[in-house]
Amino acid sequence: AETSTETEEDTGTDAGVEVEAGEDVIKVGVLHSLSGTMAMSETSVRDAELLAIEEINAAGGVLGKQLVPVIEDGASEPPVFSERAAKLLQQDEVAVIFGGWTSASRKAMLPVVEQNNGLLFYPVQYEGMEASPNIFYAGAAPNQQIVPAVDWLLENKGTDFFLLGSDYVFPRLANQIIKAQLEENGATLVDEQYTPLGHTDYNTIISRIRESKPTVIFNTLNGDSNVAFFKQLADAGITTDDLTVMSVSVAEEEIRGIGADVLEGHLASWNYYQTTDTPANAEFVANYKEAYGDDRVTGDPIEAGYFMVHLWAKAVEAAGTTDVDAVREAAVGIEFDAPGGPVKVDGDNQHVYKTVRIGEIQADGQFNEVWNSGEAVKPDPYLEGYDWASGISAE
Amino acid sequence: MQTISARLLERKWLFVALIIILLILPFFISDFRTNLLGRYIAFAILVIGLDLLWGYTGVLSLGHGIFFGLGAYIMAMHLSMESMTGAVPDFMTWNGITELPWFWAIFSNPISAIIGAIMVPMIIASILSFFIFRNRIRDVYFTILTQALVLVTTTLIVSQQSFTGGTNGITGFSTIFGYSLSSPATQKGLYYISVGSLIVVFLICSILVNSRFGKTLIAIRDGENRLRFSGYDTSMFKVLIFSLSAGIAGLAGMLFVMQVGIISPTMIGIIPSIEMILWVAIGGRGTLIGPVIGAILTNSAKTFFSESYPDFWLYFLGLVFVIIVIFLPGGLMSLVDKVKRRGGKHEKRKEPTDRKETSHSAVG
Amino acid sequence: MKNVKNLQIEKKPVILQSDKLSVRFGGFYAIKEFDFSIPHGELHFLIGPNGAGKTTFLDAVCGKTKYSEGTLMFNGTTNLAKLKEYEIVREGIGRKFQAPSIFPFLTVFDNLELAMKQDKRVIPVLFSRMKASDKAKIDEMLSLIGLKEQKNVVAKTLSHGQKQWLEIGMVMMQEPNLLMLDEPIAGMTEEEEEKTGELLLELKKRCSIIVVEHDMDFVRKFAEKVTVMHGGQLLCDGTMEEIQRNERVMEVYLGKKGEQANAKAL
Amino acid sequence: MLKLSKLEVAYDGSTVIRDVSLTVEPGKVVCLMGRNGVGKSTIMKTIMGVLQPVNGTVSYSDEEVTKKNASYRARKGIGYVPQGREIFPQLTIYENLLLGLEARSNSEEKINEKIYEYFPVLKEMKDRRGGDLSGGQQQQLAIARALVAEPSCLLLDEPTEGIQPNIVSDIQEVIKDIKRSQVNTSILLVEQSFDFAKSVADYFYVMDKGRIVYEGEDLMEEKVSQYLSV
Amino acid sequence: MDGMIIQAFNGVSLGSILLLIALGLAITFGLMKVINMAHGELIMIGAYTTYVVQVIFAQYLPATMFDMYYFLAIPIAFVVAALIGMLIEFTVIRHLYGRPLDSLLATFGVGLILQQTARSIFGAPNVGVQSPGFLRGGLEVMGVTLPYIRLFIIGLVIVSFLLLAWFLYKTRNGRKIRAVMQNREMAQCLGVSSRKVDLITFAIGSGFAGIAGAALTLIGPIGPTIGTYYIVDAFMVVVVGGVGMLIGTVAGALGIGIFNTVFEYWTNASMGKVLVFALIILFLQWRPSGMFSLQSRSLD
Ligand SMILES: Nc1ncnc2c1ncn2[C@@H]1O[C@H](COP(=O)(O)OP(=O)(O)OP(=O)(O)O)[C@@H](O)[C@H]1O
Ligand SMILES: Nc1ncnc2c1ncn2[C@@H]1O[C@H](COP(=O)(O)OP(=O)(O)OP(=O)(O)O)[C@@H](O)[C@H]1O
Ligand SMILES: NC(N)=O
Ligand SMILES: [Mg+2]
Ligand SMILES: [Mg+2]
Repeated sequence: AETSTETEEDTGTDAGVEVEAGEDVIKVGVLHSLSGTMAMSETSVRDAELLAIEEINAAGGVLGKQLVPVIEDGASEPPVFSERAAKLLQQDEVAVIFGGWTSASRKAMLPVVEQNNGLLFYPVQYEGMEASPNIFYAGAAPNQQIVPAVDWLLENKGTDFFLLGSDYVFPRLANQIIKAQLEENGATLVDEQYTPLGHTDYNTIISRIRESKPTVIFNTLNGDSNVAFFKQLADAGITTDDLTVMSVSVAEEEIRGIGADVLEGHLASWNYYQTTDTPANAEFVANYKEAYGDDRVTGDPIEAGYFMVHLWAKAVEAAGTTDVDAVREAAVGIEFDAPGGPVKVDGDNQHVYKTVRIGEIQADGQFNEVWNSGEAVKPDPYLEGYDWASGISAE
Repeated sequence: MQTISARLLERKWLFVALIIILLILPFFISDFRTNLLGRYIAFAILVIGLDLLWGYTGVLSLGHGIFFGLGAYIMAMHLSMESMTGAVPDFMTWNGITELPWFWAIFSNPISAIIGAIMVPMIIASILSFFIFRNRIRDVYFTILTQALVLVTTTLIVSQQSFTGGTNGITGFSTIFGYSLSSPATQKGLYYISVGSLIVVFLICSILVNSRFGKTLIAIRDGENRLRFSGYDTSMFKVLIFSLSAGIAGLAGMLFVMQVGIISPTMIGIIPSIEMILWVAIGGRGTLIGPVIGAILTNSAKTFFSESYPDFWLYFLGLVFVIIVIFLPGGLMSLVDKVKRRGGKHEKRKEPTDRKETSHSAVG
Repeated sequence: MKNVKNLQIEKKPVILQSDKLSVRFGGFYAIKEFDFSIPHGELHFLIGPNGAGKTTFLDAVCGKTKYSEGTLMFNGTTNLAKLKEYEIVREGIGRKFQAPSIFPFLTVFDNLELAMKQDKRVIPVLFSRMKASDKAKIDEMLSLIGLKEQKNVVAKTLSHGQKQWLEIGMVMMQEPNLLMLDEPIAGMTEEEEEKTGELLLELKKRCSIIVVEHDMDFVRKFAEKVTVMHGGQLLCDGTMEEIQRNERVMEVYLGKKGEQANAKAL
Repeated sequence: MLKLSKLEVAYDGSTVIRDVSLTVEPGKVVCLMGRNGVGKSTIMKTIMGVLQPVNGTVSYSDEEVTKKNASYRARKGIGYVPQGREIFPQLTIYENLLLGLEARSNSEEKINEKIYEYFPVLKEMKDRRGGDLSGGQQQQLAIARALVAEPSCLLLDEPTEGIQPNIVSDIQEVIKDIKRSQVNTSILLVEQSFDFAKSVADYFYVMDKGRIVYEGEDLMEEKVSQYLSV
Repeated sequence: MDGMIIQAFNGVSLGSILLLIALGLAITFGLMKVINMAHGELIMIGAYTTYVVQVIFAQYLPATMFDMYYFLAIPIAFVVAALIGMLIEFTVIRHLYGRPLDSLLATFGVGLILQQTARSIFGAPNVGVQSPGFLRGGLEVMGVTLPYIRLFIIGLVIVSFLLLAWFLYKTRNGRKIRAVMQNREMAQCLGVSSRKVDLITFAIGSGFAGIAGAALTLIGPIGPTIGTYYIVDAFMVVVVGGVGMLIGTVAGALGIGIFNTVFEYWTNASMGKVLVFALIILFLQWRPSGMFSLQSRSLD
């Protein structure tokens, strides 16, 4: 027996959107960590998703209906993500969930969306090795971020790699890929180090860096540790003259928390930067700043959060219904002119074609793009297109 | 003269009332809510053990997340073996492990998983606590140490991800002992199993605390050294009660994972471990029933606030903790006692919570 | 038999024997080469100035303080150095502390129940039940220590003196062979002292007793044998009459009370 | 000097002191006697301000202090030697004594030599921590700590408990000495020893079950046996 | 040889940071017996204060003066954290003296509130603080570079420690503080206003947390949850050193810092942490109440 009052309460208080009960709205779930350690990254993504929802509503909604976001807090805890996903699907009966950041949160939601035949759009680059029929992956697969970055580094920066990551799934798996790739290319792995999540003392790591003298550090540290690492690296007097750090989890938002002064000259690999020069982006950045303040910055996961809402909306329009199976089918091949360049949903694995971009950090905290893939790269979460990776994806 | 309402506030009647409510509630709320309630019941089981340890024996553990986690992980390992398609779970494949490690294999049998989920925490707790208590590490030293233990354990779990699933935890189960996890009937069944476990654990612990053994626990809390000079080897009592509470935590973890479908390190870390203690405090330590109510109410409130006010719920939660601890040191149960006293019964009762927790007892 | 200097040995076997016992805190010797022995069934008073080491000696016997040198033998054969506190209690040594120490949140009855002689290992306690004979024993003790009315009162609400009584009761419930009381009558009225003294004489039939006390009237009245400690060492021992005549004892401990009183009376 | 009127004190709702009125005249030594648990210490604590009475008033040098806290009363000149000593265990003897000076208005940190004359052991062990002292040494320290502030009213709760006989007589001397040399200092003494009480006190109160049952300048044997026997 | 110097320096450097984060706790927890779970959030307050001071300098003062912000930030961080500490004492802690474990729970709640407040004011993402220019670079000693920032923190912690030790053990107010913490009631009976002393003591402890926060901006992240990174370490330092002993806190911090560095170097960061904790447990087996134990014979 469903209690209707409860449902109304849930939606009514969320995000300040007044709901007129009835058939002419579509409820969508927005599930990110608003508290706990992941809040610092995820709140901005939520903001971008809400922005997209507003835009769609302003343009007349989806199928003529307004979208009503139901916002939930995943509290940086995977079981909470799983609980709230179940709540959104069972209780609020949302048409789709936009949410998650860490792989742990995605893995927690995965069985829930599968069992309830729901839809999840996930906005963050991740380690691959997954393709659930109920999830659309708007972030980069490894071949859209890591692999091209390593190729570029080998060509431009040197062959002595130091792999540094936080001790969890994404860095471990990313580094396996990198190691295979290095071996394939005859490059050298000088050291591989992991630090616990939230680690803040990098003295010892820096000593190791000094000893092993890499030309490249491939950095898969998680948010907060990046701050400590880069500050301490700079204090130790190690500059871009000595080596280059390539990061895959440092975007504009993180740069502000680290301080551009210590990052200048280091690199990152993403599919989007605030400085990416497309007409869609100029508008997106302007709208985002207008909505949330001039001092805010955009970044890759923010952009992914933004465009994936639009992708879903287009898929619903194409399907003519919010029914999950119909939307899933209709989504294949859907394209959208995202701020980071055109994106397209892949039919094989429900990931997204994206342009790969390598950027150098500037003194103002923005990126200067030094390379891009030209066209959108096909996602390959299992790295099936790379022989050298066969040992990793082997079942 | 004792009025009916006063009688209802007796602890045992309170418990009976609670159980009746828990038994019939699923007929009135959605499956989703029932499932949530089932999780809270798992927590309620856990806090009974914590209350034995803290409320009665005065040993504050901020490390029960570990034992909860052990039970949960063992059951999760079993469920994930039940559901896996290949020879090993996915995450092992990525880490280049092709054969099930022995400590996984032994839990592939459901019976051994259930026994393991309870016994492994007990055994580990008894070994650990034997060394800690034997050397008279106590009070805040013990408490801080347990907190550090949590940190180490989660760090270990995360860093040994090829065996443990790392930060992702273990998830993705489809069946449980052959029943489909997504079926509402299975979920209801698990709910009632949880209620049943709550009853059994509660009764056993009630009998325990009302026996001479229970008095010994209180004596340890209030004057451990004095008790030693009365001929008791208090450290062994503490080892026993610590292990028992760890076993209960393991059981709770097992029930939790069956209903939630995931266990990951964040669930057993420092903050969840502290929250468990808060449930005890909010309900009223040293009363058994209080913590049970505290766990269910606090978690319901937490869910309610965080669903309704995702941006503000931490303020609520923080304030509730502060206010309860300051103004209601005996927890919700002291409120019940107050009402009861007004209800006509002027019995003088002990309130263990207003005692001063001086670190030096008279003979220390 | 052991080669012991003590003369009492001829009459009764020794229950506690200390041999060149020393207890040290840092560089400070609270007890230094202290020889002491007490035979079965004796009521023995241990006196001496504040800081002489009396409490420390009791601490050493009951295992609270580790001693650095010397030996402590119980019943002639048991070396107390090797035992933990609770094992020492199980051997039959009971101790009342100088400041009353009881379980404040248990009732008076429960306090006595826990102290009662019984199997105190974990598992037996887990399955033990209250027997009618236990109850009777506790009730008897309650009337003996005058706390019958407070039977179900939480112990922390007792007054200082009542706590003292309760603790004496608790130690007696252990049915020890050697009872050690540290200033048992402190804070008691004279009548109460009297009663305590009679209690001691009664208990003496069951066990040996060491009493530390500063109240000389009390000592005079009840002591069989008195040992005087000073600076952690044995000053002298003997009957109260002998002690009272000892110059050193008068100087460091008793004071020249009589003369002073006379002087002031002028 | 000190005046209690119609005092009623309770612990957690259970009354232990009922309708107690008591006066201590300046320069007098007043002795409060009674069996264990009749409420002597409770009265002392209420005078000091550690406990708040339910009813009644406490006045001190013509000022009503019922609502004032303990530190106010201490600074007004009430000194307190509690039963159970209450030494600061981690502070040295010397520091314990210096703390006694806090109640005084002038901030000079100097211990009157006389204190050391009364209790020589405190000088010997000046730097030992209070908690390491023997019971009797602590009791001496507690008395000394109260004396250093030169209080005008001294509350002594069983000051001789646990003290060796010759020092007991010294304390007796100290009290007499105070009576002689500080004629305005009054003392309220709780004491079990009949002889001791008789030798120093000018006035007696005897309590039973939370009430004053006898008062007078002399303590008659029959009264004693009536109220003080078990 | 170089390796040795670097290792030793890294150990001392980590130890100095641990000491800095634990110094305030040595007061609020060590002396006052308040298990202050909001200590990490007080550190956070110090860090955000530094950030605000920096922003103000950047906006309103000429660029040449920018580097001076840091000198002002440290005392301001102390004062702001101390004031908030006072507020916490006044509203929460004062109800909880003598109930250490309750204080743990209540301050945990306070921590949540402070975290959420910071999130509301400064946003969830980290904010950046630029280290002052004169702390850039390092000192060359025998072929190794010792970063000025690390040297500065070591200096800061030495000064903080000496000030605190002098205040607590050599001044009259320090004596009052210690007396009140040991026996509140009796101190009051001697004319010490324990309310005032409690308030001030907690404020001082909080203020030192603020200083730690200011220092941490030089080397770590500044966000609403940074307190959680440091809180367990801070408690471990105090406990290993011995609760209530300031000197113990120093020993605990250096010990943990050095062993952590060595173990991390031998193995890796995760295992290093595990090994340090294993060592701590072993150590407490041997000394159950820390390196410098306060355990005196209790009153009997
Ligand atoms: N832990 C300790 N550290 C330093 N000195 C100590 C310690 N324990 C006891 N002492 C010292 O040892 C001496 C003996 O103390 P003890 O308590 O045995 O005396 P006592 O004979 O019981 O005195 P009293 O009659 O006053 O109770 C005292 O001088 C005391 O200060
Ligand atoms: N903290 C407390 N809580 C409740 N009741 C108490 C408390 N302290 C004392 N009482 C009760 O108050 C009564 C008076 O106690 P008080 O300590 O004043 O007695 P007393 O006359 O000083 O006795 P004694 O000679 O033994 O020291 C006692 O009956 C005791 O049970
Ligand atoms: N998916 C990530 N970056 O954890
Ligand atoms: Mg003694
Ligand atoms: Mg008294």
